[in-house]
Amino acid sequence: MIRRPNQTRTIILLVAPAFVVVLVFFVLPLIFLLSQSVTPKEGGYTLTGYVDFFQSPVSRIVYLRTLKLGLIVTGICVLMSYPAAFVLARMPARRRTFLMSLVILPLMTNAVARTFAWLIILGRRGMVNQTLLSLEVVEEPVRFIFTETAIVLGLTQLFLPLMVLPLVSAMENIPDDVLEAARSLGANRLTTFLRIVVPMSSDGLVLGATLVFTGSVTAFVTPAILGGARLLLMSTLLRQEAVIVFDQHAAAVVAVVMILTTLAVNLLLRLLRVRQV
Amino acid sequence: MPHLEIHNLTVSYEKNQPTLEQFSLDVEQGELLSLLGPSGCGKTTTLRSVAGFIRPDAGQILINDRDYTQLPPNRRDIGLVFQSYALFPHLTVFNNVAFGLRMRRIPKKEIHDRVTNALEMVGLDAFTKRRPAQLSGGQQQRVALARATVIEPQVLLLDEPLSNLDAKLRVDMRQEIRRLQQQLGITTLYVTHDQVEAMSISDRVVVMNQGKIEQIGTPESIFAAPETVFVADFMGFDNHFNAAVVSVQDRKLTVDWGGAPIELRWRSKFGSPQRGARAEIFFRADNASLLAGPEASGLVGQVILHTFHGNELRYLVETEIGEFSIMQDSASERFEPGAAVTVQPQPQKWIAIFEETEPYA
Amino acid sequence: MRSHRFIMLLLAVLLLGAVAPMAVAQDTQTLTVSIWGFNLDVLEENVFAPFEEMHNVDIVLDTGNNSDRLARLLAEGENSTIDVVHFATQFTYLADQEGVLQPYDADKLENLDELYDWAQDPLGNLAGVGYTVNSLSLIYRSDLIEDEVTSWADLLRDDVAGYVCIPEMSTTFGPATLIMIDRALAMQELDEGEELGAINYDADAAWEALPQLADNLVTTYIRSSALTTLVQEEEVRLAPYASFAIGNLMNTGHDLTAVIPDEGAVGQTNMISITAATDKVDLAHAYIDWFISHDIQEAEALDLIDSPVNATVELPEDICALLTCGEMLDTMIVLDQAEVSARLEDWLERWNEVMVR
Amino acid sequence: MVSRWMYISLVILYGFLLGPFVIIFMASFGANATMAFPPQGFTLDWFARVFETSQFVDSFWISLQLALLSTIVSLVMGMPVAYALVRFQFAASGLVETVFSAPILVPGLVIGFAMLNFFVLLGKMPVMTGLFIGHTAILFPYSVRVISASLRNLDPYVEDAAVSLGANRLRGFLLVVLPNMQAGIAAAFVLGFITSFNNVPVSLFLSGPGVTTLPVSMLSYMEYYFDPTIAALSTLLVAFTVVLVQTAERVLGLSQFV
Repeated sequence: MIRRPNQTRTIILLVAPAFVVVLVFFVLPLIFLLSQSVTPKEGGYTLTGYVDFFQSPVSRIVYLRTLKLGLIVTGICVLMSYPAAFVLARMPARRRTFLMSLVILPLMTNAVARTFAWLIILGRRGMVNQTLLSLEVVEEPVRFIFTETAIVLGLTQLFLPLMVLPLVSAMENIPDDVLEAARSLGANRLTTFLRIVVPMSSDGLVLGATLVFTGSVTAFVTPAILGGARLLLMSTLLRQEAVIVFDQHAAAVVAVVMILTTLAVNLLLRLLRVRQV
Repeated sequence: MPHLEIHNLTVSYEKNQPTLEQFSLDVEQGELLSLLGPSGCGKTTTLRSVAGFIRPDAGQILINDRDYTQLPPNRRDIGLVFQSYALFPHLTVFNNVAFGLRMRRIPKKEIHDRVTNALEMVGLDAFTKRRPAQLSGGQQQRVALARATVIEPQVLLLDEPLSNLDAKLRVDMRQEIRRLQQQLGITTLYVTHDQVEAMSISDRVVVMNQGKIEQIGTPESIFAAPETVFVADFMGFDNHFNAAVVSVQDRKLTVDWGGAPIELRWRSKFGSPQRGARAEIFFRADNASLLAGPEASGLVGQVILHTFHGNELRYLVETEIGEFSIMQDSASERFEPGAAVTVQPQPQKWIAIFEETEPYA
Repeated sequence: MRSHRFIMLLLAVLLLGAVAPMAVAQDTQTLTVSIWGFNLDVLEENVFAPFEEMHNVDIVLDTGNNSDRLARLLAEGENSTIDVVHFATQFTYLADQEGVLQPYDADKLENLDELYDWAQDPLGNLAGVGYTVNSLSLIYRSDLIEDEVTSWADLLRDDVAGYVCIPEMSTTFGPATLIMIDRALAMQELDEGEELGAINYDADAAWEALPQLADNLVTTYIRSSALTTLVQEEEVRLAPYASFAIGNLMNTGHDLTAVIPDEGAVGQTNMISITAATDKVDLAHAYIDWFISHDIQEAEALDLIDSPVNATVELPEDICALLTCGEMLDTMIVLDQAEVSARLEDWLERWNEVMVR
Repeated sequence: MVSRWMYISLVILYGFLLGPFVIIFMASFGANATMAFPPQGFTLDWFARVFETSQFVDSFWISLQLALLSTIVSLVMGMPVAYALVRFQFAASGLVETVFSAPILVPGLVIGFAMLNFFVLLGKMPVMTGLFIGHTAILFPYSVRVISASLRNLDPYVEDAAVSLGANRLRGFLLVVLPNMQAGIAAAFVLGFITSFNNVPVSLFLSGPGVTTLPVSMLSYMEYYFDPTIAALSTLLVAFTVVLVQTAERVLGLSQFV
């Protein structure tokens, strides 16, 4: 960064155009959304929308279910990514580059296509059921679609890369020397992993967890396809309020709760990161 | 008439915290002048003000008697060499050097000749088609030099040009820079924090501290006779102690320091010191010798440790007025830790500095 | 380095290719039609293409289910670009209540007189013209369900648990399904020889049974197509279905039996209306008139898409059997939209409370 | 340090990440119209169906136009912002950074919903315009972040060098900074393009009569039909993405920017 006096005008010229666009077409709509959430059809300003949201069994169940599934997905992602990320981080650069590009691939493919695969895998005549039937584990095909299991699986596949990427880049920064030092001081592999690798990569873990959790609790396509009309999450509830029940006030409340949840999680985990440093 | 004049320059990045305050400096035609000081002393700010990247709050910059102060940097005709070299990564060596000439709309043929010539001067005529990333640090430095000088600027500015090179290359390069500068006869402002570099390359050196000039002079005068505590510190006077003035003669004074009284040169910004004043006394490690056992002629002390430096041994000696670092020829008598010794001064090379406002008791 | 330049060039070419078509201005008039995204290829051939040619107009489609499209229409209000809308009666009623429709002018519809009386103005306030009729009854996998399905109450049976799918409350047939289950439960309570009374729009008994029904469900469906898919994928074995989906359901190749339950089928008219926002009133009328003309009604019926409401259309027996026509038109139960709509908001909430668990 | 069971975890991870793609790939060649597993027979009919389905072809072009246009506009407008953030210290830089990263923090569905309501408030706006504005706004975080990263890798003094050699600020930027940001710009472009091209939640609300993006039309197609056409289309899109991402990764090192 070069320090230069008298730069205010230049900065304003550079930033203003895009800033105005974001302000008018992004920030303003959100402010309008916020105002919608406190102005019911009957008029006036009130927070009853929020009170209703947390009192109504429907939205409460949906909200808690969304958080629950978000936690489960995050947990599974952590468990699946941690050892694998370690292997990736210790690999020769060329092989790692190739494997990392495969991790990115799902991120770059549209969610509809990715979720569609789970319908084929989990259907009554899908891969899982065919396998279970032929192994005679079950007699009748099991229903997976429109269950929480299906949503969790779909979301996990969707967001796994967002856990792997930060973990790998955090672990890349752990020097081999440190691990060797731990081993030389008498730690076995597992201890080294748990007491050296995990704490040293906690930044990546926290970042990954933030991304996965917020992604999971706000994803739309997966719950829409794998949850169906009945097994609602926050996002599908928002859509339902907005276009099926056309209650814009209630939909705005759901939307604001979603924003606040995302922000809260971001802040919370950011604090966690700061404290560790 | 000086070639480059800086008058009362004041620059502040933040309000009421000037980095430079009322800074004035003259540089003669063809002179190489170094700005020497620790980081944050304002030397780079001075340089960037001359280059035009910083518009000063007050003051003037004149080159050849022409006022440059309000001129934008691209119209100043000044060659600038950066610490990072700042070569254009996407251009070949040739195109890097040709850049300034192209900006000046020089005919193609002439560009070719001048660039080739400039690259020959720095010994890179065989590398014209390479890109910066394919060159070594020293080679990049030469390209930066060629690029800054090929435009035949009024003034050449170099900002810590050697700090990214290893020690050996640094010595070679500073000779090269000096040779080129003298060959072209170009007025040059050279910024560095390395006193050895500044000493070896400059016609004159300006030691700066906190936006102000501490001392201006030839390398020899600054090396031998620092005028302020800061300069003495910065110029590598390893040892330092306080002593009371016993008597003051015309150019010398006598101090009481624990050994036999010694006669020293002195410097003061506040007129002649009086008897009884406290003097700050500085000397270099090689400006004293060690004698075995206590002797009345010097200061009695005890060896704490010694370290080997090839031709020399460096002793750390504890005395009643502090610890001193003393350099001895390694061929001379060796003292082990714990040995009692006498520090024998070479007072003609020591210096007493008076800086506090009331040293004249 | 060279490859970067190549990519830049490629991007530039792509950009030009993408932007160029946008610059081409469009001269022809457009008519924006809001309709279900179902059977669009057949509609294109039978209805849209000839109409576009006749009137030198481009038909732009806004597709989605009833509630999706209604929501958008309500949100956009006066700014809507939609000229005509196809809705089920219930949604025409809701749209009309919100004032986003304009009454049609009977004088501009030459073919109006050919329609059955009940189709000419189903809501009685010129909010729209009925252009097809359909009905809700039950369909089931006769190869996998042993006991015959004969009643709406069979949706509650234990042997179909985990294989039932019913329409969402927010859809046309959501309330109808519940009302019919209520009717079936009432019938079970009847003494020998007693007659079933008028429709109970409160459907208390059905509401009481809803948690039990919910346990039987795979899921609920919003679109008939979703039901077709679920039947095809063997997720569903028993479901109420809308008559217009029969072709697709039969195409799944499974052993399906359609039954009109003892309590009867529910009839429902789909309507075309003109939006309040449109300024193409004449073109909109022409579109409606075209849709209810003898030829279109017949073509649509023969393709098993829409059951005709034009009385001049005469269909062969086998076609008629697959559609809502002939005798069925006299026996089907038609619900009072005012009664249904009055309860809808409350019902949606109660429905969600049961279904969300 | 790396033990065998860790390799097993790698295999599981990749199985989970890529398995679904294999399934889609297989399904898209299966001869029967249902999605029963394993698929029987072999046919290319479903691929033909993709190109015959006008809803896909039309929405593909719309998605392509939309992605190109909004990516380019967000790049052109985001670049000065990134430049200001990287090259200058200023009091409001925190605020600017927050505002420009906000579209990533706010759930896409909420953005779409809020924009729809807001645009309706503004009056009659063509659907494409609404989509274009929405997509441009959500791409800003990517373009600002990636270009900032690439600017940070460039010695800030090269601009001063150009200026000291006689170029004015703008020329210095065009001749020296821009050429050295090619890789970053291209990476930002690819990332922005893919983000816009795949976006569902914002497009879902902002799509309108006759103007639907490809992912949204896939979603609505799935609500009406359930046949391998979607699998075939997905296979095509995955192939398209693989080519794009692998090229970008090889040439630009995309993963460092994600």
